[in-house]
Amino acid sequence: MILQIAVGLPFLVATLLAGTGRWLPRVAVDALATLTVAVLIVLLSLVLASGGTTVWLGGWREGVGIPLVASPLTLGLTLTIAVVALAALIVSWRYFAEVQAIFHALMLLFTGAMCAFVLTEDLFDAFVFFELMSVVAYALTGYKSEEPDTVHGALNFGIVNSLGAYFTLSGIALVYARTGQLGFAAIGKSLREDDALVTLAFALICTGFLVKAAAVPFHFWLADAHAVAPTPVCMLFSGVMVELGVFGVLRTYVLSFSRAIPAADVRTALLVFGSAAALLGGVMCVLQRHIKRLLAYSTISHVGLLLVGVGLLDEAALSGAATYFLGHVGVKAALFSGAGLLLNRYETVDEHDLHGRGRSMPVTGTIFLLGGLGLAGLPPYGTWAGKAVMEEAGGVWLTALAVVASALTAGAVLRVWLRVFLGAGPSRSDSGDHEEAETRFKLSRLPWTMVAPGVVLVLGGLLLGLLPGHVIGRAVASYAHLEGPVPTPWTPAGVLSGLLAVAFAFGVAVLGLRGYAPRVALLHRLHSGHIGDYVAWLMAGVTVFGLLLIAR
Amino acid sequence: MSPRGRLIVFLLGGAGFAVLFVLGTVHLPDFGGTWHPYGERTVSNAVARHTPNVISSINFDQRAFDTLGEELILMASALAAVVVLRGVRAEQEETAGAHEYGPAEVFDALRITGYLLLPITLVAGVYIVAHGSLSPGGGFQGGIVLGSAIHLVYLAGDYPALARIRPIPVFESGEAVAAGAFVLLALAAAGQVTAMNAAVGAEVGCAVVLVLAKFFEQALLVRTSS
Amino acid sequence: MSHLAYLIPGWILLVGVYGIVTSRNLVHAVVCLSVAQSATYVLLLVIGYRRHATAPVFSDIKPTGDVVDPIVQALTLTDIVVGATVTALLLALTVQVAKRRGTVDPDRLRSLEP
Amino acid sequence: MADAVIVAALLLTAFMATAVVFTRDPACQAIVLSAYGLVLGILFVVLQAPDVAMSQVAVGTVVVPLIVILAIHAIRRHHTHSPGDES
Repeated sequence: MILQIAVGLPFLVATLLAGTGRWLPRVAVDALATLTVAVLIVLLSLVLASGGTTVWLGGWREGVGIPLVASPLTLGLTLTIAVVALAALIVSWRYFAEVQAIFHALMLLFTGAMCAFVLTEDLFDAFVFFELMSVVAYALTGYKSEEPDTVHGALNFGIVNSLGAYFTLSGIALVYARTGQLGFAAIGKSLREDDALVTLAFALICTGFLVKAAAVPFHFWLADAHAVAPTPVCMLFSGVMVELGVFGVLRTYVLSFSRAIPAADVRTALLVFGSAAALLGGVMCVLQRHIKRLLAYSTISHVGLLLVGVGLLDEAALSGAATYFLGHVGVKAALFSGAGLLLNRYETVDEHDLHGRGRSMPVTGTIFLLGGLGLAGLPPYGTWAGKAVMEEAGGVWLTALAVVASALTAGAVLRVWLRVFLGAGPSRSDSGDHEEAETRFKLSRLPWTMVAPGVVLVLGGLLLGLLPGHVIGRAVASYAHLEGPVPTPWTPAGVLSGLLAVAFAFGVAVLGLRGYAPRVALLHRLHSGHIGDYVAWLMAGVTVFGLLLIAR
Repeated sequence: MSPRGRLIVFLLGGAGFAVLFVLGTVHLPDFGGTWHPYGERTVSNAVARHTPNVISSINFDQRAFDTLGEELILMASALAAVVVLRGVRAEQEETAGAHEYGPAEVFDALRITGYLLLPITLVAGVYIVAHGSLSPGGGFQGGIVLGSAIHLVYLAGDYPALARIRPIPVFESGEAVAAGAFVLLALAAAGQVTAMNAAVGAEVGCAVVLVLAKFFEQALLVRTSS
Repeated sequence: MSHLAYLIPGWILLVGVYGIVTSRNLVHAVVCLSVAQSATYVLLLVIGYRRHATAPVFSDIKPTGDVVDPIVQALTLTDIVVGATVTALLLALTVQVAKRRGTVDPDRLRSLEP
Repeated sequence: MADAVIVAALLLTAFMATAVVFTRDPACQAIVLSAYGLVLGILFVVLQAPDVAMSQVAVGTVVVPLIVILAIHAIRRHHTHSPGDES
């Protein structure tokens, strides 16, 4: 029963806030929303402490009803979601000067939808909550609808992601036609042989998830949406929503298709799409000067790496990927909160406009420094621990890929830190393109509620690598039914590659300060903001993914 | 990209997709076949629970959690439309007084038709909601009829009257309350098909009114000022 | 005949996507997206069809004869709601794009990449 | 016999979907979309899905086309470019 209450609570309070919010004082709305997420965390922890459970909703048994499965892995994911949501809600207490209760209702719906998507073990039900999550995300992105870029970004986000979801639904229909089942496990039991239909269905189902995970070439929407969404919302987008796409792929394969499609085929396809995202995201990240956009591209790169780790389909790599995910959540959410502090103070997040102006903000500067080092993967960050384990499982090429991707993205963030908070490099402020601050009035001092969540999150990401890896490893193993010893990141090779990435990252940062930038006008032109381009690439991506699955 | 480049990328992708789709669907079971195991189980469950409309039994009982998500999507979209289109208030005040809403001159026949159709449509909507567990139809279909019916008043040329009978805060709250009731029913007492039909009917009706109201506001404001 | 039924939804999906790719107006693009979605309705219902069977509603027939698959119909109902609400939300965003940018032609919209 | 009706309905649906996409003027497109919604409703009746057909007709022929028309009206005023854009 606790599990049902946990799933229903955010939805129920969201409807309450939507219904009565306009008559409640702002303090009550904030308190109610924050309290709800705190209670959610407690409830989920209670379920975790009791060892997990499976609930058949409405009392309908296997083959008819919808199960909610609370395993250590799904509970860990939902707890992460709830913690980031809590941080985002605390940041928004003082962040928005004027915000309606609808914002809080949408945030709770978003949190609840993500949790329900993770917990449900029915394919169509997962699609419904995936759609709920997407619809709320479009609304949150377009929340400041008076800004031209905002509505444009939200529209691109909406069209591309909806189309991806329709591909997923077509795939679900095909699976249903073949197996007559909708439960993940039930499908897994009856899907045993590999033919063109199974491959097509798998490719279609994965499309929606890969669009959400921003694998290349489905990634175009992400930067458009992140650059314009309110910063507390970005914390949730980059921290957990995008990663749920990767989880969707993993779950679909492991629970439903692993007996039909050989792992080798799926591995090739996921590695190609993930590596492309890791590299392209890294290069685009270095090219940016709009800090939120820069962080958005770093998310594309890191989630690409996560997809590679998951795509190896090997237990060691999977537990590494889970650690990497947790480390990335802390670091990236903290960095976005830091960007929000800059936007609040100076009404811009343009790196050149902010040159040297961050000297008076030591805490924010620390968040950027610690965040940059976290993206690079300095021991003992969670990002480092996860990456080291994935590298050991993947071999030399993965080590090279991971070092390059982390050095590029971390280099860009460290460059921002050097330029904004230390005043390094020449000053060339020329854009004059001011954004409207998301906070209506400038606060004379930054309130602790806006600073503390970022600090706590980045420290959490930092200390994660010290946690014994077998906790996460066991959770993953029990989910994916994989066997094998749980590896440790503390190997000479792992520490060395972490330090190497940090060194390269500083190199990239210094080169960036001196004005070196890769000459890639073509890449700029590809990221055109034109919805036709995005959709054409999506279509091509579906085909390439399908062909990679067939190619032996 | 140039339109040409875009088209080439799409055509390559689309051609590949078409090939994959044809190759895949060849392996589907024959069209119109008799093998529908899940469907047959739900039919016998519905009969056992005395819900003659099997679809209602699935939507409100056996797979009620799907419908919960669906109702929340509906609520989220209606809220989102209110948020995204909210800018109009300030603009409206700037130029207040200059506007006259709605078609000023309407034929009497049309006006009478609008007023006559309204009660009939409302009754039909309620009927469709109430009989959702017995015959085709239900909360969703009836809710749309109810929500659209109110706009027949506009057909009668009476926009001020329309604006009066749909105060937005009331419908916003009504929609949220109905959605909340549905969440409670779905998680605590799935199978109350009639009650759930009513909740869905109320929510869908309110959501349709809200969304249409927002779009009407945008469109009519514009028409009279240009 | 048998497999023609399955090819129709594939065609509808492709045509819808083609419409978005070549669209010169965002309203047109959103409508094409809803066409692409309608492919999923058709696909689901075609999959659930059963020859010589009636609708899964027993108000005036005895619950003995064959009926078509009710599951896909329930899924399609959910799908229709999702589609309509997404279309409404995207159109609301399009109206705002027109307001803030003065155009709904994707070719004339400024790139978001600075 | 039933099969022939279904084939005809399916082909008509495919044709109407194509027509909606190739109607480039949004105002005309809303009308064609409404007709497409009706055709889908007929197809669903033929496929023995009366519940779905009712929803489709209510949503696809009335509500969505109405919203499209209202959106077009709202957009017209903000068109700063020549009206020939839409073709």
